Amino acid sequence: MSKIQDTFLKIGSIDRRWIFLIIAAVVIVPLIFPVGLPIRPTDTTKNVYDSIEKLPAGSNVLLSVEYSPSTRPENHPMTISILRHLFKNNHKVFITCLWPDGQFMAQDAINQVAKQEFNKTYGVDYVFLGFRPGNEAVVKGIVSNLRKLYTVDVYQKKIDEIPLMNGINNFKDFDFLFSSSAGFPGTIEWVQYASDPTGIPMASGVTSIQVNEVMPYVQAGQMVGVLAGMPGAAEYEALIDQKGSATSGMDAQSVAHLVIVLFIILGNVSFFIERNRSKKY
Amino acid sequence: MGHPYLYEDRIVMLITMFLMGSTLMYNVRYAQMGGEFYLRPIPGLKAVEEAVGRSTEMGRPILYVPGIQDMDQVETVAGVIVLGHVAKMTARYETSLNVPVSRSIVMKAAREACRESYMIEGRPDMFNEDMVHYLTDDQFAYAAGVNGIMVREKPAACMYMGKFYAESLILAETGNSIGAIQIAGTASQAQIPFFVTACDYTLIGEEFFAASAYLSKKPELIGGVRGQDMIKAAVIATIIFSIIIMTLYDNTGIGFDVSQLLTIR
Amino acid sequence: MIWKRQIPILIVTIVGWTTLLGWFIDQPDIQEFVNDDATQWFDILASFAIILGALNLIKLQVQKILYQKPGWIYSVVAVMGFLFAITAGFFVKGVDDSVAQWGAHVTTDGTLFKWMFDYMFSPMSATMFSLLAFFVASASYRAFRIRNFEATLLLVSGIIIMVGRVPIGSVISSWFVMYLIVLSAGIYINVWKKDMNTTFVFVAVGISIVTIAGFMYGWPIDKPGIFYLPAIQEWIYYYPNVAGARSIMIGIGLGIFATSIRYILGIERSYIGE
Amino acid sequence: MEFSTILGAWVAVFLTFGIFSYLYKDNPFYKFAEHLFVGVSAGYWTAIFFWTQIQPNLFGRLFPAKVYGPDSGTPFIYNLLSFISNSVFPEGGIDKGHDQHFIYLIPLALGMMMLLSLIPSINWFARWGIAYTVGMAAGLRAYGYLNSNVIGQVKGTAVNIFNSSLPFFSLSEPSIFNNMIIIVGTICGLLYFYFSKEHTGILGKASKVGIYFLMISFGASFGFAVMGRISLLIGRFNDLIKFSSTEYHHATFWVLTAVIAILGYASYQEKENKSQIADTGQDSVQEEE
Repeated sequence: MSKIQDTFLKIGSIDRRWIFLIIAAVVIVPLIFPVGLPIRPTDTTKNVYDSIEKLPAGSNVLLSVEYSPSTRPENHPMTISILRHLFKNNHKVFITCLWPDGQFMAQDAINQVAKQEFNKTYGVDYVFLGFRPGNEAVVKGIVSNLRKLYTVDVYQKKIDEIPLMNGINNFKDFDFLFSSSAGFPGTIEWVQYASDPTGIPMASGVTSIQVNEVMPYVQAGQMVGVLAGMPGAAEYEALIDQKGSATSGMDAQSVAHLVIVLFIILGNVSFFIERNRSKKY
Repeated sequence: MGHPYLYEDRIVMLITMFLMGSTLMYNVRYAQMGGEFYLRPIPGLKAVEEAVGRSTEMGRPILYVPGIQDMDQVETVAGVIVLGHVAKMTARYETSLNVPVSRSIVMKAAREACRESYMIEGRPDMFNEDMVHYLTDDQFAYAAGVNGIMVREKPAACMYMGKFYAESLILAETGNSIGAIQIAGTASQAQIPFFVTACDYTLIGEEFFAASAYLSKKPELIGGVRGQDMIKAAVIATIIFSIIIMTLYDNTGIGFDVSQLLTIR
Repeated sequence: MIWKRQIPILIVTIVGWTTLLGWFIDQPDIQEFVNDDATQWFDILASFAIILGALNLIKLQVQKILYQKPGWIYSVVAVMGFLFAITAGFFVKGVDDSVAQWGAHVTTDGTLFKWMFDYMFSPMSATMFSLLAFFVASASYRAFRIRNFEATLLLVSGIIIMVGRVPIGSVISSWFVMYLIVLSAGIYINVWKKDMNTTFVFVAVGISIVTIAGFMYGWPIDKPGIFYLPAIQEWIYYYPNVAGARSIMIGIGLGIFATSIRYILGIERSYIGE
Repeated sequence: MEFSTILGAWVAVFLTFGIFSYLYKDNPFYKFAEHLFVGVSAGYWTAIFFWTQIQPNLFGRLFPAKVYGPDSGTPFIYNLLSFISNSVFPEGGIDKGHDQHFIYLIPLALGMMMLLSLIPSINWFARWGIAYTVGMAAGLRAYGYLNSNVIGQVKGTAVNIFNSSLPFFSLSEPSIFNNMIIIVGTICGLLYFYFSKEHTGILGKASKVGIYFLMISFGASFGFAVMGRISLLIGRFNDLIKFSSTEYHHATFWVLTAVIAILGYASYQEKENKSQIADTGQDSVQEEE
């Protein structure tokens, strides 16, 4: 018995570098040899899907891209899936960025979805307004007067010459807002300064870490729903029935979580043995 | 209508603000005139002085991180204020203080705060501008830099007070691996759990804003905390009251929808 | 003295009152200042200030090099990196004016600045960020110990979210969870009563009840819902979690409000050294 | 594939492993990457701030192209600036779609004061800028947070608890039980933050319940954090897998081998040295408690 206990104690005081190595291994192996676990959408994800599905065709949807390459694995699949869904239902998409690097991310998504997959026409089906500095001031600017903030689009084309921008003057001219966000400025600023004051419905795709922060807003009905991290993105991919990078990461994600839980259990076992022994002596 | 310069739909908010503001002011005045209040102890704040003492014994520096955001965040300002108090202690105990910052305006403000503290404690000779130094504006480059400082200088105590994002865990885990006493204070909701698990003491949300009152012991600040508590009681009362009204409104149909009142555009 | 103390306090008061009351005043000039100019001014100010910061960084690194302090060779790397970024930012664009004007070069493909962003800046950011995956594992390994009731709550809700959120959670049957609960309750009873017999009887009865119920209902994977991980995790993060998060939020909201009012009214002045 | 892309991939892979090597211990690769990162990012943000703020939003408002048409010409001061730096001040004014706003001389002045505060005798110049920042932050945040964090949340909590259309208990759907959980949790959580009264008696019990809710919330946050961080690691490994392909001349494979070989050799050497000289006890720092 005490031999087994000693082994557990040894595991309990293991050098953390071994943990690092095991984590690296369990993430990389399923990436190379995927299993394909089934994906079951949660309610918060379904709510986002349903509210976009409910929009009448040709609605004006504002898509705000506010993440950088560092959280691309989580946010980018959401942006792609949402764009696919919007274009499939023939909505008009307006894209803005609150983060400077968001512009690169949005450009990537547009190239992939709007240009290659759906062959949409720029200026008729979608507009890329781009980044403006000023954090929450940009949100407020869009709410009060979009045309003052954006005189030209990303490609330096005059807004007045873009047919889709006809009749779009401020935030109230949109029917829906989706913010793909990784922090400040992002979802919370959109809730505080845009959606709350105007009552335009919004949903958001956030990194896992932000879920807890935005959940009270969802619960209070200030947002219709939220896509939570990479699993949220995978669920959305399942809902629109187009698999992407989030789905392929889910195996690695599942295994890694299980391994961490295993670590926690082992840690607790050795903790108990230690505590019992110190009580005895 | 009659008030061309006023947003009428925000009038509820204006009244709320006025009421809350006057509650605060009332308590501040009351405290200034000598009224005494009880403040429950916050272990994390007691630990600040212990940590400074321990650093002195070990002859190692103290690392203070005032968050990674600029002075336009209230948390950062609060962090700089707490830094002022910590600097007073380091001046008293003659411990060296290291404050890497990630925003230049914060650098300026933190220097002013430290300089003043060292002056007040009568140790301007110990103050050195470069104890507050800039690394970079970038979140992760800053984290990498602070990491480097931690592993190489091995501070005896690390304090993180301000607005934090993902780098919080990098800092706290590295601090843990070098065996430093760690005290954190933040209102960044997503980061509180990491600080709670990896640091010795954590000031959670509102506790962090009350820190400067606790540390300075100035009556007007303590009065402010007391005022905040009164507002909190009012908030709880409002919650309960609105629940009762809502329940009556829905079930018996009395004609008053409180959720309308609480909706501010 | 007046320039150093009174004027700054006056600035805080005036700007603070304007931005605060600006929310209520329906006047175009004030609205424009509050909605747009106020933060723009700060951004411009911060942009000037960053030059100060950069100078401070370079000064300290150059001092290290000049006095050949330990690790000075790495300071050379830092200075070189800074100079490289400045060169790419202000002096060498790498493309013609027809591709990108100065100013647009920071976001245009093919410029030296964008190359630096793609292959130096963003991989390093992303890697620093992904270091967190390792740290979060070692932190949870060490921190999630069942020390007391609070720590147990932390651990249980953490594990349920971790497992229930990902696809593997939805293939774990609720019956498996029930067996697990019976077993852990058994461990608890053993610790509490210190009597093998009681524990054995409890576990045996528990397992038989679960098994009989399972046969009666035909082992559906997601029923009863209160033992199905995806359902429990959703409940946790929709209800108890929101309650906890909301109380912190309200606290933070009050804290920030009260602190801001203290600054505006000049009760707290130590941020400029008082 | 272009040479610059392949070179970029190699640089990226090298720096990635440089930072990953920190997980083993503080070592020259990490020190190199860390210092390079700090230096490059300081320069990067200086350039970004200049080209996205100072040039378009400040200079663009002081010297907008809208005002200086081809016939009216630009003022002397602009011509002088343009002579100094044609890239910042192009001919014919700065075209960023702004009107002329001379009020932006104020932030210019505050910014210049910030820079001048480098001179020790007038280092208090910075205080004005700091004061502006704090004042602005206080005014804007006080309203925003009060509205969304306090009033919005109070509104979210204020529901009809005895709603006859709701079931008493349901796990994931709204139910009376779930409403009660939120109300009790929120109120008890708030009481935990009550400072000016001793936490004994009913207040003590309520604040204890409040802590339980906070802990559940922290646990959930932690669970989500694990999820997010692992996702990012997956993304990073996906990139490394991409760079290990033939197109990039197997950059990942070679760099990884080289880093491991060098670090392994170094640690072998260190062990040799240690067995000869007495252990200084310097290395125990990385260990867990």
